[in-house]
Amino acid sequence: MSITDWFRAREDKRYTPVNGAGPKADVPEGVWTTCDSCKRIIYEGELAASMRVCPYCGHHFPVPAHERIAQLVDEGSLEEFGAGITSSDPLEFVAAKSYVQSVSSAKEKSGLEEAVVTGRATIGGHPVIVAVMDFSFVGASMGSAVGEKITRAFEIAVSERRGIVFAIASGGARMQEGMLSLMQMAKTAAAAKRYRAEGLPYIAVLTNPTTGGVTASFATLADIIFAEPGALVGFAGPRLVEQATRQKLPKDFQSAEFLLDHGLVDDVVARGGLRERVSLVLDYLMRPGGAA
Amino acid sequence: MSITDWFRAREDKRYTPVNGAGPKADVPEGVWTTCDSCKRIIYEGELAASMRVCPYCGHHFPVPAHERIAQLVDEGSLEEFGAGITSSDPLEFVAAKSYVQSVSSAKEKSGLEEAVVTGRATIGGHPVIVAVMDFSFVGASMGSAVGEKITRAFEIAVSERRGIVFAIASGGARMQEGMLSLMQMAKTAAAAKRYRAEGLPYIAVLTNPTTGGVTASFATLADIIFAEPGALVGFAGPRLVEQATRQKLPKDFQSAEFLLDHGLVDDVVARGGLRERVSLVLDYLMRPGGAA
Amino acid sequence: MEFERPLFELEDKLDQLKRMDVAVNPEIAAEVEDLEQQLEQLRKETYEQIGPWERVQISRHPERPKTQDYVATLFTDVVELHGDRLFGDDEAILAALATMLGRRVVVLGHRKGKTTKENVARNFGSPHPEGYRKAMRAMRLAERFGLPVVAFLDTAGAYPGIEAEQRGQAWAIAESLSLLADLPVPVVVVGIGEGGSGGALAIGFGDRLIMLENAYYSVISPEMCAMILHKEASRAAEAAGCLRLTAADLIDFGIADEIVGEPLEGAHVDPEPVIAAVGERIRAALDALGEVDPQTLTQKRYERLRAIGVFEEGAG
Amino acid sequence: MEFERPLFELEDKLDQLKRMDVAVNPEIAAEVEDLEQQLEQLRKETYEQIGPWERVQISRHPERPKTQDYVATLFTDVVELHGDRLFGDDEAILAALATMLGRRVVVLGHRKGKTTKENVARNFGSPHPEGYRKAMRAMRLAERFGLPVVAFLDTAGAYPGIEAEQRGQAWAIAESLSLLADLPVPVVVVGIGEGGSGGALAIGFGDRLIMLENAYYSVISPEMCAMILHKEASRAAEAAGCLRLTAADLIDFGIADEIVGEPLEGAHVDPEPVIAAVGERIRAALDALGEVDPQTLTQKRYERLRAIGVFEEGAG
Ligand SMILES: [Zn+2]
Ligand SMILES: [Zn+2]
Repeated sequence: MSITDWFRAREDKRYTPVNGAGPKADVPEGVWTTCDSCKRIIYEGELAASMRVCPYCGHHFPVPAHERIAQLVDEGSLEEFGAGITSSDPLEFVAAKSYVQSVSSAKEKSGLEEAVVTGRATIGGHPVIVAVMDFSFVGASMGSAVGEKITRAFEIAVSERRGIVFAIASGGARMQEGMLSLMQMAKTAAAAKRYRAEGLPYIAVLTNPTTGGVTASFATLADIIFAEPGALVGFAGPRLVEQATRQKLPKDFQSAEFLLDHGLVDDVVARGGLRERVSLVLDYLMRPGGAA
Repeated sequence: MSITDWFRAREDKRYTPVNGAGPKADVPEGVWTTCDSCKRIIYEGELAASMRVCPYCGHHFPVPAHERIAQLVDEGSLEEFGAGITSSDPLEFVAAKSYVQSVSSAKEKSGLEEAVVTGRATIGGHPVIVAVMDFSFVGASMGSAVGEKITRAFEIAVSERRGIVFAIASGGARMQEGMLSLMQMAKTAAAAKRYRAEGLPYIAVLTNPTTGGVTASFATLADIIFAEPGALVGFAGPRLVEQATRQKLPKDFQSAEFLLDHGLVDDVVARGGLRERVSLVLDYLMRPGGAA
Repeated sequence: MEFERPLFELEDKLDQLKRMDVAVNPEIAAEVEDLEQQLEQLRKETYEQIGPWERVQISRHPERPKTQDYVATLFTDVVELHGDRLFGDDEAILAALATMLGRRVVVLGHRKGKTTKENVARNFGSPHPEGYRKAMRAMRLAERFGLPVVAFLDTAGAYPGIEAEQRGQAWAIAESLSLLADLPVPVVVVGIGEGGSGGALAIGFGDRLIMLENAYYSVISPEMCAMILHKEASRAAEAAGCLRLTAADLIDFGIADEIVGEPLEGAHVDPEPVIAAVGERIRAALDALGEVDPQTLTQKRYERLRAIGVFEEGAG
Repeated sequence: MEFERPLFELEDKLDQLKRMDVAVNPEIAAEVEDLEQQLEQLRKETYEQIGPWERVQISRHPERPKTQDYVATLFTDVVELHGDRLFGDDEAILAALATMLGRRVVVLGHRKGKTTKENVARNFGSPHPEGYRKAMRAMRLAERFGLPVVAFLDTAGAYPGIEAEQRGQAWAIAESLSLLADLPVPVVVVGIGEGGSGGALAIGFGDRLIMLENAYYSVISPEMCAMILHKEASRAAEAAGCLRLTAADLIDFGIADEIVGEPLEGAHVDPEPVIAAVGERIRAALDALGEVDPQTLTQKRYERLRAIGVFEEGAG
């Protein structure tokens, strides 16, 4: 379960606003960001304008769900559904922090009810269902609520004959819901399979990071898989692989570019060209009247 | 085209009866055979009784087509078809030896009209179509006649709802019929595909050697693929690979056991157990009333 | 196993006493009797109160019956299928045609070894992508020829290796889930030991899930869960409790259908009746599912999966 | 190319003469005129009488238009698809969604490089199993979404490498043939250069086969055929003749449907009109095939293949 790595990674440095004691102590919190990759300092407004891609080195920062949707769908076309679906605590999972606490702080932090936002929209005029995952919400892990929203997305797409475009990020299955989480892999895969039988297209965009049970279920069952530059995508996360094998990992192991080399994704597409590329693919795969 | 290798290999030593000037000069020709593998001398009658498997080391010798059929099908069940189909010379192919000469000397040597014998039979009581290839006939290469016989085998099996059991050997496509031979790959693959859609089983037994265009068409489209021990199976033959890559070949490269390791065949089955294994598989895959 | 240590210590003591000469030390007889009573009591306490973590340990017992034991005992005419026809043959997963009291099926199963050599060849039962792809090939055969599928689960999980990642194990697992989801033949799954995450799930759901009493099925191993929660794998017992991974938990969640009981100490102390009972349950499941037409079967399988999950839904 | 050498020598001579000063050597003018006539005559003789072996050489000309030239010129909105989702991405085969004058199709093609670096990355256009498997993935997309397939052939053949064999190139080619055989969308194939054996055939048959005048399609390379026949690759010219591998031969055998003409010297001297003519033929073929319903299409494709072959049949 690669979720380990992501929990750890979150501790160190991902998308850290510059603050406190450092040499740039004067900069007000949240207004400036240091690039994880080139370490330069970027003004928040500039980052928002560049789709959260570092203007210096092209590093792709995480994108909050609604910002991602705005980047992807035709303006104003989103009609959200399932927004009231949120996690319960079926295992009464209590550890260092209770699951209930984790979820409620995620809600507060992200302004979302769950790790995925789903809705009807159009892209390049094509009617689609979109689902966008937000890593800031419990590592965009998949529990019952995420599984349900993804499943409904496929089901609604079938009944309304819409394409599917998912922007995926995830730390994996949501540990705190135990087997209920694991079974969401089978449930979403089953829904994807039913959707597939309808001859409608499914485009997945894998963003940084996509790991664990989400990679091993609906995320990789798409007709066309794109990945964002530098995105880490895999099943077991890199730290776990390193620990288990005691081998040095290959350069860029599990990066989008590595996956491309290994035949696992259709292409690596920079965020700036994503909407256009997705729209173009929909032109090919969504013909009036559906499947041949 | 691995046929190169086989033409060459035929020159040196495959299944050589001991004769002439050697130290065993007293042995009458054809009555004794030296094992290619362990080099021991085997009495012809003993070899026939052991299904042409060396009683000392288990080496599998080539088997003439009708002897193979007798080993494989229920006794007396063969009803041959397509026996009148034989090669023409559409390219008027003349080189060191003309194609017409090659075919006519093959006919004389083997007592066959073509490199494959096809017929209706039963195996373990199951109605099947069998095709058995004989390497002594122009290297069991596939020209128009072989392609036609194999295609008819699939077609008759469809119309009579029979299983398919092929014992395959081949040096590849038959060069002397040029593109007509190459197209037999597509033709037999198309026939195999139509057969497949009927929910009837196809079992292929790959014997020494199976290479080139036959391996890359109908031979490997079977539901279940068995290979005889030590059989060489591949697309490009080992000498060609060695020449092209200038690399040392891995141990047992392209042997049946190598293929098993590389996930390409279901099992390696010794000749003595072949009929039973094939019959057992037919028990599983041929249910009264056909496909579910 | 760790939790059995006090029991074993008492057994040792009793053994020593018994080896003494009663004629020389007549008071021993009484002491033996006393100890035997204590032992009986402790045995009861040990096994009757075993928790999730103890069950996980039992599920991993090296002598616990393995896929190959079930196959050898319950099935005849086994024809093993090898290879994915793409890259390799993964010995960590078994795929075979097999017959159970006249019922012809495709058998799948994770295959742990019993010896170190076997375990190395089989990667301790943790599949590579080739294993799932071999299983898929067998599933497609099952589909084409109308054979039910019986799958035995016993894996710590998918292998977190470089090559397994390079060759797309997530893709392979996802494809396998997708294939199983609407495979138009009965699929009976038996949790016989470990049910570790995606590596188990890839062949681990269907129309019926039978769990052995001490088999577990979990989204994550207790050790790794403990690492995440407490930064120490040693708190695995605690994590095992949190994860609700026992057969009984799975029944509660509507994921498993039935439990096959084991001897107090675990199936390894007396495997035959356990294996026989599993066979009986498989037979009954196949009989019941055999009556259902393929379309209803896959529809019900979908509904079954569709219903799994606990969440809240307010006004969106 | 070898057979053009006398021509090039004459051209050189003429060039030298022309560079001389006519005022100084007035007799040059007549000599130039004479040589020009000779050259014209030789050019005609050289190219009008070129045989199969010369065509093979033209088909291999490094500057001959390649798959990527056809795609870049004839198609817009190209979305390249990468990878087989199993093992790797083979650059020797292109797979893409592309649009040709409003017609949306899946394009496949062998991809030779123009530079050494490109050729190394693309293995000189000789695919590995991953290439065929990528092509199959694209074909399945074509099937699912009703897109016609256009395939450009230009390969010396499958790669005779250790890894290609290990990963089952014969299996991959066979599967690809099987998939193409009844793919329920129009399949238009264009032989633009080399058509080497199984590596070409894997994406090399369908409902229409258009051959460039100097493209070849053969069961075996002339060099290898010569090796087998005469133990010397140098007799390739002879073998090329025996093999009947030219576009015209393919028409005679009922394998190819039409030939697109080239400039005398080959398509490389003036690629644009050749590429445009190919585009025109593809367009016409797609228009005609687009009228046919999928079932009739695949039935006709089968009958087309079924009819290929010349043999005798006596009383069996
Ligand atoms: Zn940067
Ligand atoms: Zn021997």
